[in-house]
Amino acid sequence: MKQSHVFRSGLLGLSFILLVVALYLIFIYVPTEKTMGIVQRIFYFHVPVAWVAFLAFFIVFLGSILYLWKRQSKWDVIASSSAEVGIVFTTLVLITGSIWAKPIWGVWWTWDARLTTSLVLWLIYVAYLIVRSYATEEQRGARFAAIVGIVGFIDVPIVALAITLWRTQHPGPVIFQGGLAPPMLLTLLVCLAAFTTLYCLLLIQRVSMKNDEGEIKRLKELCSWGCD
Amino acid sequence: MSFWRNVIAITWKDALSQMRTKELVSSVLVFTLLVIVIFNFAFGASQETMRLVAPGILWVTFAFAGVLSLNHSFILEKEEGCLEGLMVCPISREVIYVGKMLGSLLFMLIIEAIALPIFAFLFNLILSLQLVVITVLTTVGFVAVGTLFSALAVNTRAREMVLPILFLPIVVPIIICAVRASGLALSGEPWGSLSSWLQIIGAFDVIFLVVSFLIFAFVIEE
Amino acid sequence: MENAGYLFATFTIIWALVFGYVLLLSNRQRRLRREIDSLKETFKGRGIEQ
Amino acid sequence: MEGTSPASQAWAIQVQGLTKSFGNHLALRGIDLEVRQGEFVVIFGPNGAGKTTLIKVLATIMNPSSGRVLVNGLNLKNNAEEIRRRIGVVTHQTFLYGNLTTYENLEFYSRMYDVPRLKERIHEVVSMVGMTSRLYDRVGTLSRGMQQRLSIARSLLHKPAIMLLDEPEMGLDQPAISMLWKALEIEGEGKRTIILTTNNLERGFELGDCLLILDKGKIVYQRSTQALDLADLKQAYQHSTRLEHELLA
Repeated sequence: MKQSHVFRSGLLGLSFILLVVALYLIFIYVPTEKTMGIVQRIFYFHVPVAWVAFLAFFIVFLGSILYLWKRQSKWDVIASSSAEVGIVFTTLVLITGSIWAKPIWGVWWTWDARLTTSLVLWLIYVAYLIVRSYATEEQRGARFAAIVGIVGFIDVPIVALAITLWRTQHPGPVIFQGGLAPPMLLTLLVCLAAFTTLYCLLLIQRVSMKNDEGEIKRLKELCSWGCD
Repeated sequence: MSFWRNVIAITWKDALSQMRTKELVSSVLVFTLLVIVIFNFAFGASQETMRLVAPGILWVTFAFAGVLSLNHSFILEKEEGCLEGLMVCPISREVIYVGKMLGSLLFMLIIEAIALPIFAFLFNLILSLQLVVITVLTTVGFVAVGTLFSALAVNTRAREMVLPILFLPIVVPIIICAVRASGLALSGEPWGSLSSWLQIIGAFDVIFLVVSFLIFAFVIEE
Repeated sequence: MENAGYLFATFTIIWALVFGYVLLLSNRQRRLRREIDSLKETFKGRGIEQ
Repeated sequence: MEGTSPASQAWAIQVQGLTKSFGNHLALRGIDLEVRQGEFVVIFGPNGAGKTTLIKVLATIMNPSSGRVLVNGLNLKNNAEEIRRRIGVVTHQTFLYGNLTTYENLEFYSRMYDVPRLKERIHEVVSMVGMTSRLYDRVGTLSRGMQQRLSIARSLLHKPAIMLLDEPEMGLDQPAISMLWKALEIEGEGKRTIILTTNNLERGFELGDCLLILDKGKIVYQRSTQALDLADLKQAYQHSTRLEHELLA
């Protein structure tokens, strides 16, 4: 108990430091990109957030497989927590993507391949949570959600492929010309690290909450069973 | 080959039972027709716009008709606890999946075989072999995931709602491919230009047949 | 610098959402903890072993 | 018949330390049970005691969370299909398709069980439950009692050695109930193993060789019928249910 608390505080400190450094890098250190101007700095948020969303759904996938295999509720707790965090981050991807699209392409929403894929992902994982809440029993809900977690993740590359192929028929605006300059890469990497730590922190927080919820259920159950 | 004997028995039983549910056959067909007509009003009736939106209308129709019939597939098994009856039979869970999947496939293909000519007639389009191939391939993809999710949705509250919520986002890629490929087919493009779309649909079919086959037991077994 | 507003908006929204989420979580966490404590109190009162 | 030693042949069902949990809820908490071949075991218990869960585990519909289940010496874990071949299940749900006729339903299940000479067998079981005249009627049009009789016919198609009956009398009329027991008798020739769950103490006492009371997922009472009279059983049953009421209060 004590140890996990220390670990969590450490993680909190680390993510705080990384986020402050990231802010510095984004606003002061990194040079402005020529064609898109200052808006391009959204990139340093947009990409790490998207990466975290993807990572979160990968964890859902792993947790789902392990849950179906081992039938230990801890895997389900991890998977469902990760799905929730993943949805929050996918929402951020959609919002930052839209804000980026407005000055660059003049519209809030464009059926750009990556944005559209994110939208479909968002829908899949919202379905994941809906299935769980609509199940008649908790354990059944966990099992069903695990099925969706597996099928949904396997679907992701096919969705991306189909949407990319669909959009390339109407060539969209190019996001980047040429590679990333070293300072840009550095900024991106720091941002990636910052958001990944933030993800870990949120996941741990969410998992411990679910464990508390489970503990409450267990205590209440005990209460109704009496002593035996 | 008792695997296939049992599969065929389930498929046959399903097809028979679904066809005997007159409300289902008629409601799916009327629904299909209604969607086509309503879209016609929505997009105006000019020959040119119709050409443009026809493939989209076709696949929206088939996707929703698919949801209707897939939903029914497991409601049938739920009514008198029949799914448990199947589960105490000396067959593997995979037999149940394949049997139910083929049953739904058969049913949907029959519906599509009726709807496609009506569609072609109303939109002044010519049916080609290409369109038939696209339809069959996409329908296989629909029932591959649809059967899995239907078995799942039937055990939830608000089961009629859960299936579309699950099913539609997952089949987005093949709907995109089917719409594109049908568009190309209707404007008389050769097979070559369809191939990349057909490949994605084919890959989707294979992947989800295998995955669903492997995890189906987890859906029905407590 | 004409588009700085968009950049600013992005930051505000990201931080607002992340902090909102964290706040929501910690609030719920606190409530859960309180509930656990009160349940454990009841058990102690009744002398039931956990 | 691999792995079946002569010693285990005498046991139709052996259950050791069986538990089944649904999340935090323990439906079965350590069941130990041995049923001899040809024995008639009756399981009583208040609602929610875990009777149906136990039957579902034995019927291979549900997987146990822990513990060992042997049917005819075969482990449930790796021989589920072989075990399913040997058991027949009747519950208050009929497992029959309302859209199909009597014959079509039975034909379908015969195919599933690879019943040899299925036409004759279907006629046999249908006449056993007195439904020959309804062979080509849709099952959905038949009365509840008739459907239940058909369900019994369905469960006997493959001549199972073990019958699992989960409250089969629920919602049945008197003729259907007597038909049920007659059909089981004719087919059984006195050596079929039967496990029955019911709430009807008198009926269970009359039928069973061995009586169990299941309460909160545990066997709290186990006697053979010779060793007790009905009053004893009633007292034991009331005791277990009263205990529950006291706890709830």
